[in-house]
Amino acid sequence: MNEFVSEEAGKLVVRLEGEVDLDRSPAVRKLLFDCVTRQMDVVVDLSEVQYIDSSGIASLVEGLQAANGNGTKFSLVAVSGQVRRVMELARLDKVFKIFDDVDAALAPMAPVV
Amino acid sequence: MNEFVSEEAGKLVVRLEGEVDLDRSPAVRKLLFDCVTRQMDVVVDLSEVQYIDSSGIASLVEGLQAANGNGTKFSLVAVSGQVRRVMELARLDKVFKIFDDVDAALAPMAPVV
Amino acid sequence: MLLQLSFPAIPDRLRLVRPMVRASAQLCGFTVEDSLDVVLAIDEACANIIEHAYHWRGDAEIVLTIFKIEGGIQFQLRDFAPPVSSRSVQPRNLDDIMPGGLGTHFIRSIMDDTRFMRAPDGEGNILELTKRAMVPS
Amino acid sequence: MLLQLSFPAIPDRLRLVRPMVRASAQLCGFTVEDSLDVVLAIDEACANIIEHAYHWRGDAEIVLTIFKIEGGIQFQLRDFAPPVSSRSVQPRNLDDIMPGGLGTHFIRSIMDDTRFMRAPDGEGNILELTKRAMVPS
Ligand SMILES: Nc1ncnc2c1ncn2[C@@H]1O[C@H](COP(=O)(O)OP(=O)(O)O)[C@@H](O)[C@H]1O
Ligand SMILES: Nc1ncnc2c1ncn2[C@@H]1O[C@H](COP(=O)(O)OP(=O)(O)O)[C@@H](O)[C@H]1O
Repeated sequence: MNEFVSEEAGKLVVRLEGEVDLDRSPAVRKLLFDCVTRQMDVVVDLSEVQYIDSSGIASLVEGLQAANGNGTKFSLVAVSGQVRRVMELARLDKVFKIFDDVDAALAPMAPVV
Repeated sequence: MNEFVSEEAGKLVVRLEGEVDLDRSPAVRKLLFDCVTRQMDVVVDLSEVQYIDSSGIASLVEGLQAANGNGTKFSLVAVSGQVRRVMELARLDKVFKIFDDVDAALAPMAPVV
Repeated sequence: MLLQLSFPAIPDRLRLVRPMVRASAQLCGFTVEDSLDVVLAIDEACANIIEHAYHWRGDAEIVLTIFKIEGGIQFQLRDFAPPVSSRSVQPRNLDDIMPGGLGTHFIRSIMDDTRFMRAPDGEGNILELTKRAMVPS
Repeated sequence: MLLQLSFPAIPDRLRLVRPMVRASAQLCGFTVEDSLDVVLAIDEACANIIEHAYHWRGDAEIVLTIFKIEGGIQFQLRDFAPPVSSRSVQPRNLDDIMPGGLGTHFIRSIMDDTRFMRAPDGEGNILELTKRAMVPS
Protein backbone atom coordinates (compact mmCIF):
# COMPACT_ATOMS: atom_id res chain seq x y z
CA MET A 1 0.00 0.00 0.00
CA ASN A 2 1.18 3.48 -0.76
CA GLU A 3 0.09 6.81 0.63
CA PHE A 4 0.56 10.25 -0.91
CA VAL A 5 0.00 13.57 0.79
CA SER A 6 -0.25 16.83 -1.14
CA GLU A 7 -1.34 20.34 -0.24
CA GLU A 8 -4.14 21.59 -2.49
CA ALA A 9 -6.24 24.75 -2.09
CA GLY A 10 -5.11 25.05 1.52
CA LYS A 11 -6.13 21.53 2.45
CA LEU A 12 -4.15 18.32 2.86
CA VAL A 13 -5.17 15.65 0.39
CA VAL A 14 -4.24 12.16 1.54
CA ARG A 15 -4.44 9.55 -1.19
CA LEU A 16 -4.56 5.96 0.04
CA GLU A 17 -4.04 2.97 -2.24
CA GLY A 18 -4.44 -0.78 -2.08
CA GLU A 19 -5.66 -2.68 0.95
CA VAL A 20 -6.11 -0.99 4.33
CA ASP A 21 -6.11 -3.94 6.70
CA LEU A 22 -4.71 -4.97 10.09
CA ASP A 23 -1.23 -4.87 8.58
CA ARG A 24 -1.44 -1.43 7.01
CA SER A 25 -3.88 0.49 9.19
CA PRO A 26 -1.32 1.45 11.88
CA ALA A 27 0.62 3.37 9.23
CA VAL A 28 -2.58 4.98 7.98
CA ARG A 29 -3.61 5.93 11.51
CA LYS A 30 -0.26 7.61 12.11
CA LEU A 31 -0.35 9.41 8.77
CA LEU A 32 -3.84 10.78 9.40
CA PHE A 33 -2.88 11.95 12.90
CA ASP A 34 0.19 13.70 11.52
CA CYS A 35 -1.95 15.47 8.93
CA VAL A 36 -4.64 16.58 11.36
CA THR A 37 -1.94 17.85 13.73
CA ARG A 38 -0.86 20.31 11.05
CA GLN A 39 -4.09 22.20 11.78
CA MET A 40 -5.32 21.97 8.21
CA ASP A 41 -8.47 20.44 6.80
CA VAL A 42 -7.85 16.88 5.61
CA VAL A 43 -9.38 15.21 2.54
CA VAL A 44 -8.86 11.44 2.33
CA ASP A 45 -9.08 10.11 -1.23
CA LEU A 46 -10.18 6.47 -1.10
CA SER A 47 -10.72 5.97 -4.84
CA GLU A 48 -7.74 3.61 -5.12
CA VAL A 49 -8.52 1.60 -2.01
CA GLN A 50 -9.64 -1.90 -3.00
CA TYR A 51 -10.21 -3.25 0.47
CA ILE A 52 -10.74 -1.91 3.96
CA ASP A 53 -11.47 -3.77 7.18
CA SER A 54 -12.57 -2.67 10.66
CA SER A 55 -9.06 -1.62 11.62
CA GLY A 56 -8.90 0.64 8.56
CA ILE A 57 -12.29 2.07 9.41
CA ALA A 58 -11.07 2.65 12.97
CA SER A 59 -8.14 4.69 11.61
CA LEU A 60 -10.56 6.90 9.72
CA VAL A 61 -12.77 7.33 12.79
CA GLU A 62 -9.72 8.31 14.85
CA GLY A 63 -8.73 10.83 12.20
CA LEU A 64 -12.21 12.33 12.27
CA GLN A 65 -12.21 12.53 16.06
CA ALA A 66 -8.79 14.17 16.11
CA ALA A 67 -10.03 16.73 13.57
CA ASN A 68 -13.16 17.37 15.64
CA GLY A 69 -10.84 17.79 18.61
CA ASN A 70 -8.77 20.54 17.04
CA GLY A 71 -11.46 22.25 15.01
CA THR A 72 -10.42 21.22 11.50
CA LYS A 73 -12.48 19.45 8.84
CA PHE A 74 -12.01 15.83 7.85
CA SER A 75 -13.70 14.45 4.76
CA LEU A 76 -13.61 11.39 2.55
CA VAL A 77 -13.64 11.19 -1.24
CA ALA A 78 -14.75 8.52 -3.71
CA VAL A 79 -16.03 5.95 -1.30
CA SER A 80 -17.28 3.16 -3.53
CA GLY A 81 -17.51 -0.58 -3.82
CA GLN A 82 -16.17 -2.60 -0.95
CA VAL A 83 -15.27 0.52 1.09
CA ARG A 84 -18.81 1.89 0.88
CA ARG A 85 -20.23 -1.49 1.82
CA VAL A 86 -18.05 -1.64 4.95
CA MET A 87 -19.00 1.93 5.91
CA GLU A 88 -22.66 0.98 5.62
CA LEU A 89 -22.19 -2.17 7.69
CA ALA A 90 -20.53 0.03 10.33
CA ARG A 91 -23.32 2.61 9.95
CA LEU A 92 -20.68 5.26 9.46
CA ASP A 93 -21.72 6.34 5.98
CA LYS A 94 -23.71 9.16 7.56
CA VAL A 95 -21.04 10.09 10.09
CA PHE A 96 -18.37 11.09 7.58
CA LYS A 97 -18.57 13.92 5.08
CA ILE A 98 -18.23 12.07 1.80
CA PHE A 99 -17.58 13.76 -1.56
CA ASP A 100 -17.65 12.22 -5.01
CA ASP A 101 -14.26 13.55 -6.04
CA VAL A 102 -11.34 15.60 -4.76
CA ASP A 103 -12.47 18.75 -6.61
CA ALA A 104 -15.82 18.73 -4.81
CA ALA A 105 -14.06 18.29 -1.48
CA LEU A 106 -11.70 21.19 -2.24
CA ALA A 107 -14.36 23.60 -3.54
CA PRO A 108 -14.59 26.65 -1.21
CA MET A 109 -18.38 26.37 -1.17
CA ALA A 110 -18.30 22.70 -0.23
CA PRO A 111 -21.45 22.37 1.85
CA VAL A 112 -20.99 21.31 5.44
CA VAL A 113 -23.30 18.30 5.61
CA MET B 1 -16.11 -20.30 -17.14
CA ASN B 2 -18.62 -19.78 -19.92
CA GLU B 3 -18.40 -20.47 -23.62
CA PHE B 4 -20.52 -18.97 -26.37
CA VAL B 5 -20.69 -20.10 -29.98
CA SER B 6 -22.25 -18.01 -32.73
CA GLU B 7 -22.28 -18.20 -36.51
CA GLU B 8 -20.98 -15.02 -38.11
CA ALA B 9 -20.11 -14.42 -41.78
CA GLY B 10 -20.08 -18.15 -42.40
CA LYS B 11 -17.63 -18.90 -39.59
CA LEU B 12 -18.11 -20.21 -36.09
CA VAL B 13 -17.02 -17.72 -33.46
CA VAL B 14 -16.24 -19.38 -30.12
CA ARG B 15 -15.96 -16.96 -27.24
CA LEU B 16 -14.20 -18.29 -24.16
CA GLU B 17 -14.31 -16.58 -20.79
CA GLY B 18 -12.56 -16.83 -17.44
CA GLU B 19 -9.86 -19.36 -16.62
CA VAL B 20 -9.01 -22.22 -18.98
CA ASP B 21 -7.22 -24.62 -16.68
CA LEU B 22 -7.01 -28.34 -15.92
CA ASP B 23 -10.58 -28.20 -14.65
CA ARG B 24 -12.11 -26.42 -17.62
CA SER B 25 -9.97 -27.43 -20.57
CA PRO B 26 -11.72 -30.79 -21.20
CA ALA B 27 -14.95 -28.88 -21.88
CA VAL B 28 -13.10 -26.45 -24.14
CA ARG B 29 -11.42 -29.29 -26.03
CA LYS B 30 -14.78 -30.96 -26.65
CA LEU B 31 -16.40 -27.71 -27.73
CA LEU B 32 -13.61 -26.93 -30.21
CA PHE B 33 -13.78 -30.45 -31.66
CA ASP B 34 -17.54 -30.15 -32.08
CA CYS B 35 -17.10 -26.85 -33.89
CA VAL B 36 -14.36 -28.06 -36.22
CA THR B 37 -16.45 -31.15 -37.01
CA ARG B 38 -19.14 -28.88 -38.47
CA GLN B 39 -16.72 -28.26 -41.37
CA MET B 40 -16.70 -24.51 -40.85
CA ASP B 41 -13.81 -22.16 -40.15
CA VAL B 42 -13.47 -21.54 -36.42
CA VAL B 43 -12.49 -18.25 -34.75
CA VAL B 44 -11.67 -18.50 -31.03
CA ASP B 45 -12.12 -15.19 -29.19
CA LEU B 46 -9.81 -15.16 -26.16
CA SER B 47 -10.33 -11.54 -25.16
CA GLU B 48 -12.20 -12.51 -21.98
CA VAL B 49 -9.81 -15.27 -20.93
CA GLN B 50 -7.88 -14.17 -17.84
CA TYR B 51 -5.81 -17.30 -17.43
CA ILE B 52 -4.72 -20.26 -19.49
CA ASP B 53 -2.40 -23.13 -18.60
CA SER B 54 -0.73 -25.90 -20.63
CA SER B 55 -3.91 -27.98 -20.69
CA GLY B 56 -5.81 -25.02 -22.17
CA ILE B 57 -3.06 -24.49 -24.73
CA ALA B 58 -3.24 -28.21 -25.56
CA SER B 59 -6.98 -27.85 -26.29
CA LEU B 60 -6.23 -25.06 -28.74
CA VAL B 61 -3.48 -27.11 -30.42
CA GLU B 62 -5.86 -30.04 -30.76
CA GLY B 63 -8.47 -27.75 -32.30
CA LEU B 64 -5.92 -26.46 -34.79
CA GLN B 65 -4.80 -29.98 -35.69
CA ALA B 66 -8.38 -31.14 -36.17
CA ALA B 67 -8.99 -28.16 -38.47
CA ASN B 68 -5.82 -28.91 -40.42
CA GLY B 69 -7.07 -32.47 -40.68
CA ASN B 70 -10.38 -31.56 -42.26
CA GLY B 71 -9.23 -28.59 -44.32
CA THR B 72 -10.90 -25.77 -42.37
CA LYS B 73 -9.30 -22.69 -40.86
CA PHE B 74 -8.73 -22.18 -37.15
CA SER B 75 -7.71 -18.80 -35.81
CA LEU B 76 -7.39 -16.98 -32.49
CA VAL B 77 -8.50 -13.46 -31.61
CA ALA B 78 -7.36 -10.95 -29.01
CA VAL B 79 -4.54 -12.91 -27.45
CA SER B 80 -3.14 -10.59 -24.81
CA GLY B 81 -1.67 -10.48 -21.35
CA GLN B 82 -1.23 -13.79 -19.61
CA VAL B 83 -2.50 -15.78 -22.62
CA ARG B 84 0.06 -14.22 -24.97
CA ARG B 85 2.80 -14.84 -22.44
CA VAL B 86 1.92 -18.53 -22.21
CA MET B 87 1.78 -18.83 -26.03
CA GLU B 88 5.24 -17.31 -26.21
CA LEU B 89 6.61 -19.64 -23.53
CA ALA B 90 5.18 -22.53 -25.57
CA ARG B 91 6.60 -20.99 -28.78
CA LEU B 92 3.17 -21.30 -30.33
CA ASP B 93 2.60 -17.60 -30.97
CA LYS B 94 3.85 -18.16 -34.53
CA VAL B 95 1.96 -21.40 -35.04
CA PHE B 96 -1.53 -19.97 -34.67
CA LYS B 97 -3.14 -17.37 -36.90
CA ILE B 98 -3.82 -14.57 -34.44
CA PHE B 99 -6.05 -11.56 -35.18
CA ASP B 100 -6.53 -8.42 -33.11
CA ASP B 101 -10.32 -8.59 -33.10
CA VAL B 102 -13.20 -10.69 -34.35
CA ASP B 103 -13.91 -8.36 -37.29
CA ALA B 104 -10.42 -8.82 -38.64
CA ALA B 105 -10.74 -12.58 -38.33
CA LEU B 106 -14.09 -12.54 -40.16
CA ALA B 107 -13.00 -10.19 -42.97
CA PRO B 108 -13.16 -12.03 -46.31
CA MET B 109 -9.69 -10.78 -47.24
CA ALA B 110 -8.19 -11.89 -43.96
CA PRO B 111 -4.62 -12.68 -44.98
CA VAL B 112 -3.46 -16.24 -44.49
CA VAL B 113 -0.36 -15.72 -42.37
CA MET C 1 -13.38 -30.07 2.35
CA LEU C 2 -12.30 -27.45 -0.14
CA LEU C 3 -8.92 -26.88 1.46
CA GLN C 4 -7.03 -26.19 4.63
CA LEU C 5 -4.63 -23.39 5.24
CA SER C 6 -2.27 -22.85 8.13
CA PHE C 7 -0.28 -19.72 8.67
CA PRO C 8 1.55 -17.79 11.38
CA ALA C 9 -0.59 -15.21 13.23
CA ILE C 10 1.05 -12.24 11.49
CA PRO C 11 -0.97 -9.40 9.95
CA ASP C 12 0.70 -9.47 6.52
CA ARG C 13 -0.52 -13.03 5.94
CA LEU C 14 -4.12 -11.83 5.75
CA ARG C 15 -3.35 -10.39 2.33
CA LEU C 16 -2.66 -13.96 1.15
CA VAL C 17 -5.70 -15.47 2.82
CA ARG C 18 -8.27 -13.04 1.41
CA PRO C 19 -7.99 -13.88 -2.30
CA MET C 20 -8.31 -17.58 -1.52
CA VAL C 21 -11.40 -17.02 0.63
CA ARG C 22 -12.90 -14.96 -2.16
CA ALA C 23 -12.26 -17.65 -4.77
CA SER C 24 -13.69 -20.27 -2.39
CA ALA C 25 -16.90 -18.30 -1.89
CA GLN C 26 -17.29 -17.88 -5.63
CA LEU C 27 -16.68 -21.61 -6.13
CA CYS C 28 -19.52 -22.22 -3.65
CA GLY C 29 -21.89 -20.14 -5.77
CA PHE C 30 -21.82 -16.77 -4.04
CA THR C 31 -22.02 -13.56 -6.07
CA VAL C 32 -19.01 -11.27 -6.23
CA GLU C 33 -20.62 -8.92 -3.66
CA ASP C 34 -21.44 -11.69 -1.24
CA SER C 35 -17.99 -13.16 -1.71
CA LEU C 36 -16.43 -9.83 -0.74
CA ASP C 37 -18.61 -9.83 2.39
CA VAL C 38 -17.43 -13.33 3.24
CA VAL C 39 -13.83 -12.18 2.79
CA LEU C 40 -14.42 -9.36 5.27
CA ALA C 41 -15.94 -11.70 7.85
CA ILE C 42 -13.08 -14.21 7.69
CA ASP C 43 -10.48 -11.45 7.67
CA GLU C 44 -12.00 -9.94 10.82
CA ALA C 45 -12.12 -13.29 12.55
CA CYS C 46 -8.43 -13.89 11.75
CA ALA C 47 -7.56 -10.36 12.91
CA ASN C 48 -9.34 -11.02 16.21
CA ILE C 49 -7.28 -14.15 16.77
CA ILE C 50 -4.06 -12.24 16.08
CA GLU C 51 -5.07 -9.39 18.41
CA HIS C 52 -7.14 -10.93 21.16
CA ALA C 53 -6.36 -14.64 21.29
CA TYR C 54 -2.61 -14.47 20.62
CA HIS C 55 -1.94 -10.83 21.66
CA TRP C 56 0.29 -10.33 18.61
CA ARG C 57 2.48 -13.35 19.38
CA GLY C 58 3.54 -13.92 15.76
CA ASP C 59 4.97 -17.39 16.35
CA ALA C 60 1.47 -18.75 16.97
CA GLU C 61 -0.51 -20.59 14.31
CA ILE C 62 -3.94 -20.17 12.74
CA VAL C 63 -5.60 -23.00 10.83
CA LEU C 64 -8.43 -22.18 8.45
CA THR C 65 -10.45 -25.03 6.97
CA ILE C 66 -12.98 -24.30 4.25
CA PHE C 67 -15.93 -26.55 3.44
CA LYS C 68 -18.40 -26.40 0.60
CA ILE C 69 -21.77 -27.24 2.13
CA GLU C 70 -25.22 -27.68 0.62
CA GLY C 71 -26.11 -24.21 -0.67
CA GLY C 72 -23.28 -22.40 1.05
CA ILE C 73 -19.87 -22.32 2.64
CA GLN C 74 -18.49 -23.10 6.08
CA PHE C 75 -15.24 -22.03 7.70
CA GLN C 76 -13.53 -23.44 10.76
CA LEU C 77 -10.95 -21.13 12.19
CA ARG C 78 -8.74 -22.73 14.80
CA ASP C 79 -6.32 -21.17 17.24
CA PHE C 80 -4.15 -22.74 19.96
CA ALA C 81 -4.78 -20.04 22.55
CA PRO C 82 -6.34 -20.38 26.02
CA PRO C 83 -10.11 -20.91 26.10
CA VAL C 84 -12.21 -17.93 24.99
CA SER C 85 -15.64 -17.47 26.47
CA SER C 86 -18.05 -16.55 23.72
CA ARG C 87 -19.67 -14.10 26.14
CA SER C 88 -16.50 -12.00 26.12
CA VAL C 89 -16.69 -11.67 22.34
CA GLN C 90 -19.24 -8.97 21.81
CA PRO C 91 -19.72 -6.16 19.29
CA ARG C 92 -19.99 -2.67 20.70
CA ASN C 93 -23.12 -0.54 20.48
CA LEU C 94 -22.97 0.97 17.00
CA ASP C 95 -24.58 4.19 18.21
CA ASP C 96 -21.35 5.10 19.94
CA ILE C 97 -19.10 6.53 17.27
CA MET C 98 -15.73 5.20 18.30
CA PRO C 99 -12.94 3.29 16.71
CA GLY C 100 -12.90 -0.45 17.40
CA GLY C 101 -15.49 -3.02 18.28
CA LEU C 102 -16.69 -3.42 14.70
CA GLY C 103 -15.14 -6.76 13.77
CA THR C 104 -17.59 -9.03 15.55
CA HIS C 105 -20.46 -6.87 14.31
CA PHE C 106 -19.30 -7.40 10.70
CA ILE C 107 -18.91 -11.13 11.24
CA ARG C 108 -22.43 -11.50 12.68
CA SER C 109 -24.00 -9.26 10.04
CA ILE C 110 -22.46 -11.22 7.20
CA MET C 111 -22.49 -14.84 8.33
CA ASP C 112 -25.64 -16.84 9.07
CA ASP C 113 -24.13 -18.86 11.92
CA THR C 114 -21.30 -18.13 14.32
CA ARG C 115 -20.32 -20.83 16.75
CA PHE C 116 -17.47 -20.94 19.28
CA MET C 117 -16.22 -24.38 20.27
CA ARG C 118 -13.35 -25.86 22.27
CA ALA C 119 -11.04 -27.85 20.04
CA PRO C 120 -11.94 -31.52 20.61
CA ASP C 121 -8.29 -32.62 20.44
CA GLY C 122 -6.73 -30.51 23.17
CA GLU C 123 -5.95 -26.85 23.49
CA GLY C 124 -7.37 -24.15 21.33
CA ASN C 125 -10.63 -22.67 20.12
CA ILE C 126 -12.61 -23.28 16.96
CA LEU C 127 -14.79 -20.58 15.49
CA GLU C 128 -17.24 -22.05 13.00
CA LEU C 129 -18.71 -19.57 10.54
CA THR C 130 -21.40 -20.56 8.05
CA LYS C 131 -23.09 -18.68 5.25
CA ARG C 132 -25.78 -19.88 2.90
CA ALA C 133 -26.33 -18.34 -0.51
CA MET C 134 -29.48 -16.27 -0.89
CA VAL C 135 -31.89 -18.37 -2.93
CA PRO C 136 -33.37 -16.12 -5.64
CA SER C 137 -37.13 -16.05 -5.02
CA MET D 1 7.18 -19.81 6.19
CA LEU D 2 4.52 -17.71 4.56
CA LEU D 3 1.85 -20.35 4.78
CA GLN D 4 0.94 -23.94 4.12
CA LEU D 5 -1.98 -25.19 2.15
CA SER D 6 -3.36 -28.67 1.85
CA PHE D 7 -6.06 -29.68 -0.56
CA PRO D 8 -7.52 -32.70 -2.30
CA ALA D 9 -5.99 -33.46 -5.71
CA ILE D 10 -9.04 -32.23 -7.63
CA PRO D 11 -8.75 -29.87 -10.61
CA ASP D 12 -11.28 -27.29 -9.37
CA ARG D 13 -9.11 -26.56 -6.34
CA LEU D 14 -6.42 -25.00 -8.52
CA ARG D 15 -8.69 -22.00 -8.98
CA LEU D 16 -8.38 -21.41 -5.22
CA VAL D 17 -4.64 -21.98 -5.08
CA ARG D 18 -3.70 -19.57 -7.88
CA PRO D 19 -4.81 -16.28 -6.29
CA MET D 20 -2.95 -17.16 -3.11
CA VAL D 21 0.23 -18.00 -5.01
CA ARG D 22 -0.06 -14.73 -6.86
CA ALA D 23 -0.47 -12.72 -3.65
CA SER D 24 2.47 -14.59 -2.11
CA ALA D 25 4.74 -13.76 -5.05
CA GLN D 26 3.75 -10.11 -4.84
CA LEU D 27 4.40 -10.14 -1.09
CA CYS D 28 7.90 -11.45 -1.87
CA GLY D 29 8.55 -8.49 -4.14
CA PHE D 30 7.85 -9.88 -7.60
CA THR D 31 6.23 -7.70 -10.25
CA VAL D 32 2.71 -8.46 -11.42
CA GLU D 33 4.08 -10.11 -14.60
CA ASP D 34 6.57 -12.28 -12.74
CA SER D 35 3.90 -13.18 -10.19
CA LEU D 36 1.64 -14.41 -12.99
CA ASP D 37 4.54 -16.53 -14.28
CA VAL D 38 5.01 -18.00 -10.82
CA VAL D 39 1.29 -18.79 -10.67
CA LEU D 40 1.59 -20.69 -13.96
CA ALA D 41 4.59 -22.71 -12.74
CA ILE D 42 2.92 -23.76 -9.49
CA ASP D 43 -0.37 -24.49 -11.24
CA GLU D 44 1.41 -26.76 -13.73
CA ALA D 45 3.26 -28.55 -10.97
CA CYS D 46 -0.03 -29.19 -9.11
CA ALA D 47 -1.69 -30.32 -12.34
CA ASN D 48 1.15 -32.80 -12.92
CA ILE D 49 0.64 -34.28 -9.47
CA ILE D 50 -3.10 -34.67 -10.12
CA GLU D 51 -2.50 -36.27 -13.51
CA HIS D 52 0.73 -38.19 -13.27
CA ALA D 53 1.41 -38.86 -9.58
CA TYR D 54 -2.15 -39.57 -8.46
CA HIS D 55 -3.72 -40.51 -11.83
CA TRP D 56 -6.84 -38.46 -11.02
CA ARG D 57 -7.43 -40.17 -7.65
CA GLY D 58 -9.29 -37.21 -6.12
CA ASP D 59 -9.11 -38.53 -2.55
CA ALA D 60 -5.36 -37.94 -2.49
CA GLU D 61 -3.78 -34.90 -0.89
CA ILE D 62 -1.42 -32.17 -2.05
CA VAL D 63 0.47 -30.00 0.43
CA LEU D 64 1.91 -26.72 -0.77
CA THR D 65 4.26 -24.82 1.54
CA ILE D 66 5.37 -21.33 0.58
CA PHE D 67 8.51 -19.67 1.91
CA LYS D 68 9.74 -16.12 1.55
CA ILE D 69 13.49 -16.39 0.99
CA GLU D 70 16.20 -13.77 0.62
CA GLY D 71 15.33 -12.01 -2.64
CA GLY D 72 12.73 -14.50 -3.77
CA ILE D 73 10.20 -17.21 -3.10
CA GLN D 74 10.35 -20.94 -2.59
CA PHE D 75 7.62 -23.54 -2.89
CA GLN D 76 7.58 -27.11 -1.63
CA LEU D 77 4.93 -29.21 -3.24
CA ARG D 78 4.38 -32.55 -1.58
CA ASP D 79 2.45 -35.57 -2.71
CA PHE D 80 1.95 -38.98 -1.10
CA ALA D 81 2.35 -40.98 -4.30
CA PRO D 82 4.91 -43.68 -5.15
CA PRO D 83 8.43 -42.42 -5.84
CA VAL D 84 8.88 -40.44 -9.05
CA SER D 85 12.19 -40.54 -10.84
CA SER D 86 13.13 -37.05 -11.92
CA ARG D 87 14.42 -38.54 -15.18
CA SER D 88 10.87 -39.51 -16.13
CA VAL D 89 9.75 -35.90 -15.77
CA GLN D 90 10.85 -34.30 -19.00
CA PRO D 91 9.50 -31.60 -21.26
CA ARG D 92 8.91 -32.56 -24.87
CA ASN D 93 10.83 -31.11 -27.79
CA LEU D 94 9.09 -27.80 -28.48
CA ASP D 95 9.71 -28.14 -32.21
CA ASP D 96 7.07 -30.84 -32.37
CA ILE D 97 3.76 -29.06 -32.50
CA MET D 98 1.61 -31.32 -30.41
CA PRO D 99 -0.65 -30.96 -27.45
CA GLY D 100 0.84 -31.89 -24.10
CA GLY D 101 4.34 -31.93 -22.69
CA LEU D 102 4.41 -28.21 -21.99
CA GLY D 103 3.95 -28.15 -18.22
CA THR D 104 7.48 -29.08 -17.22
CA HIS D 105 8.84 -26.73 -19.88
CA PHE D 106 6.88 -23.85 -18.35
CA ILE D 107 8.05 -24.75 -14.85
CA ARG D 108 11.73 -24.84 -15.88
CA SER D 109 11.49 -21.67 -17.95
CA ILE D 110 9.94 -19.71 -15.10
CA MET D 111 11.61 -21.01 -11.94
CA ASP D 112 15.33 -20.71 -11.22
CA ASP D 113 15.61 -24.05 -9.41
CA THR D 114 13.62 -27.24 -9.67
CA ARG D 115 14.49 -30.07 -7.31
CA PHE D 116 12.81 -33.44 -6.81
CA MET D 117 13.24 -35.07 -3.40
CA ARG D 118 11.87 -38.06 -1.52
CA ALA D 119 9.87 -36.95 1.49
CA PRO D 120 12.14 -37.41 4.51
CA ASP D 121 9.27 -38.63 6.71
CA GLY D 122 7.99 -41.58 4.73
CA GLU D 123 6.09 -41.90 1.50
CA GLY D 124 5.72 -39.20 -1.07
CA ASN D 125 7.67 -36.80 -3.22
CA ILE D 126 8.66 -33.21 -2.67
CA LEU D 127 9.14 -30.86 -5.59
CA GLU D 128 11.03 -27.76 -4.50
CA LEU D 129 10.68 -24.76 -6.80
CA THR D 130 12.62 -21.56 -6.23
CA LYS D 131 12.55 -18.21 -7.99
CA ARG D 132 14.61 -15.13 -7.25
CA ALA D 133 13.49 -11.66 -8.21
CA MET D 134 15.40 -10.03 -11.04
CA VAL D 135 17.66 -7.44 -9.45
CA PRO D 136 17.32 -4.21 -11.45
CA SER D 137 20.82 -3.41 -12.70
N1 LIG E 1 -10.71 -14.63 18.98
C1 LIG E 1 -10.93 -13.92 20.11
N2 LIG E 1 -10.37 -14.30 21.28
C2 LIG E 1 -10.57 -13.61 22.40
N3 LIG E 1 -11.33 -12.49 22.49
C3 LIG E 1 -11.91 -12.04 21.37
C4 LIG E 1 -11.75 -12.72 20.12
N4 LIG E 1 -12.44 -12.05 19.18
C5 LIG E 1 -13.01 -11.00 19.80
N5 LIG E 1 -12.71 -10.97 21.12
C6 LIG E 1 -13.20 -9.97 22.12
O1 LIG E 1 -14.35 -9.32 21.57
C7 LIG E 1 -14.15 -7.89 21.51
C8 LIG E 1 -14.83 -7.30 20.29
O2 LIG E 1 -14.14 -7.68 19.11
P1 LIG E 1 -14.30 -6.81 17.78
O3 LIG E 1 -15.75 -6.53 17.58
O4 LIG E 1 -13.63 -7.53 16.69
O5 LIG E 1 -13.60 -5.42 18.06
P2 LIG E 1 -12.08 -5.03 18.36
O6 LIG E 1 -11.25 -6.16 17.86
O7 LIG E 1 -11.89 -3.76 17.60
O8 LIG E 1 -12.03 -4.84 19.85
C9 LIG E 1 -12.65 -7.71 21.52
O9 LIG E 1 -12.28 -6.46 22.01
C10 LIG E 1 -12.18 -8.89 22.39
O10 LIG E 1 -12.30 -8.54 23.75
N1 LIG F 1 4.50 -35.13 -10.52
C1 LIG F 1 4.79 -36.06 -11.46
N2 LIG F 1 4.80 -37.37 -11.15
C2 LIG F 1 5.10 -38.29 -12.07
N3 LIG F 1 5.38 -38.01 -13.36
C3 LIG F 1 5.39 -36.73 -13.75
C4 LIG F 1 5.08 -35.68 -12.83
N4 LIG F 1 5.16 -34.52 -13.50
C5 LIG F 1 5.47 -34.81 -14.78
N5 LIG F 1 5.62 -36.15 -14.95
C6 LIG F 1 6.01 -36.83 -16.21
O1 LIG F 1 6.61 -35.86 -17.10
C7 LIG F 1 5.91 -35.77 -18.33
C8 LIG F 1 5.92 -34.36 -18.89
O2 LIG F 1 5.07 -33.53 -18.09
P1 LIG F 1 4.48 -32.18 -18.68
O3 LIG F 1 5.58 -31.44 -19.37
O4 LIG F 1 3.80 -31.44 -17.59
O5 LIG F 1 3.46 -32.58 -19.83
P2 LIG F 1 2.07 -33.38 -19.77
O6 LIG F 1 1.57 -33.29 -18.37
O7 LIG F 1 1.21 -32.66 -20.74
O8 LIG F 1 2.41 -34.78 -20.19
C9 LIG F 1 4.53 -36.31 -18.04
O9 LIG F 1 3.89 -36.82 -19.18
C10 LIG F 1 4.82 -37.38 -16.98
O10 LIG F 1 5.23 -38.58 -17.58
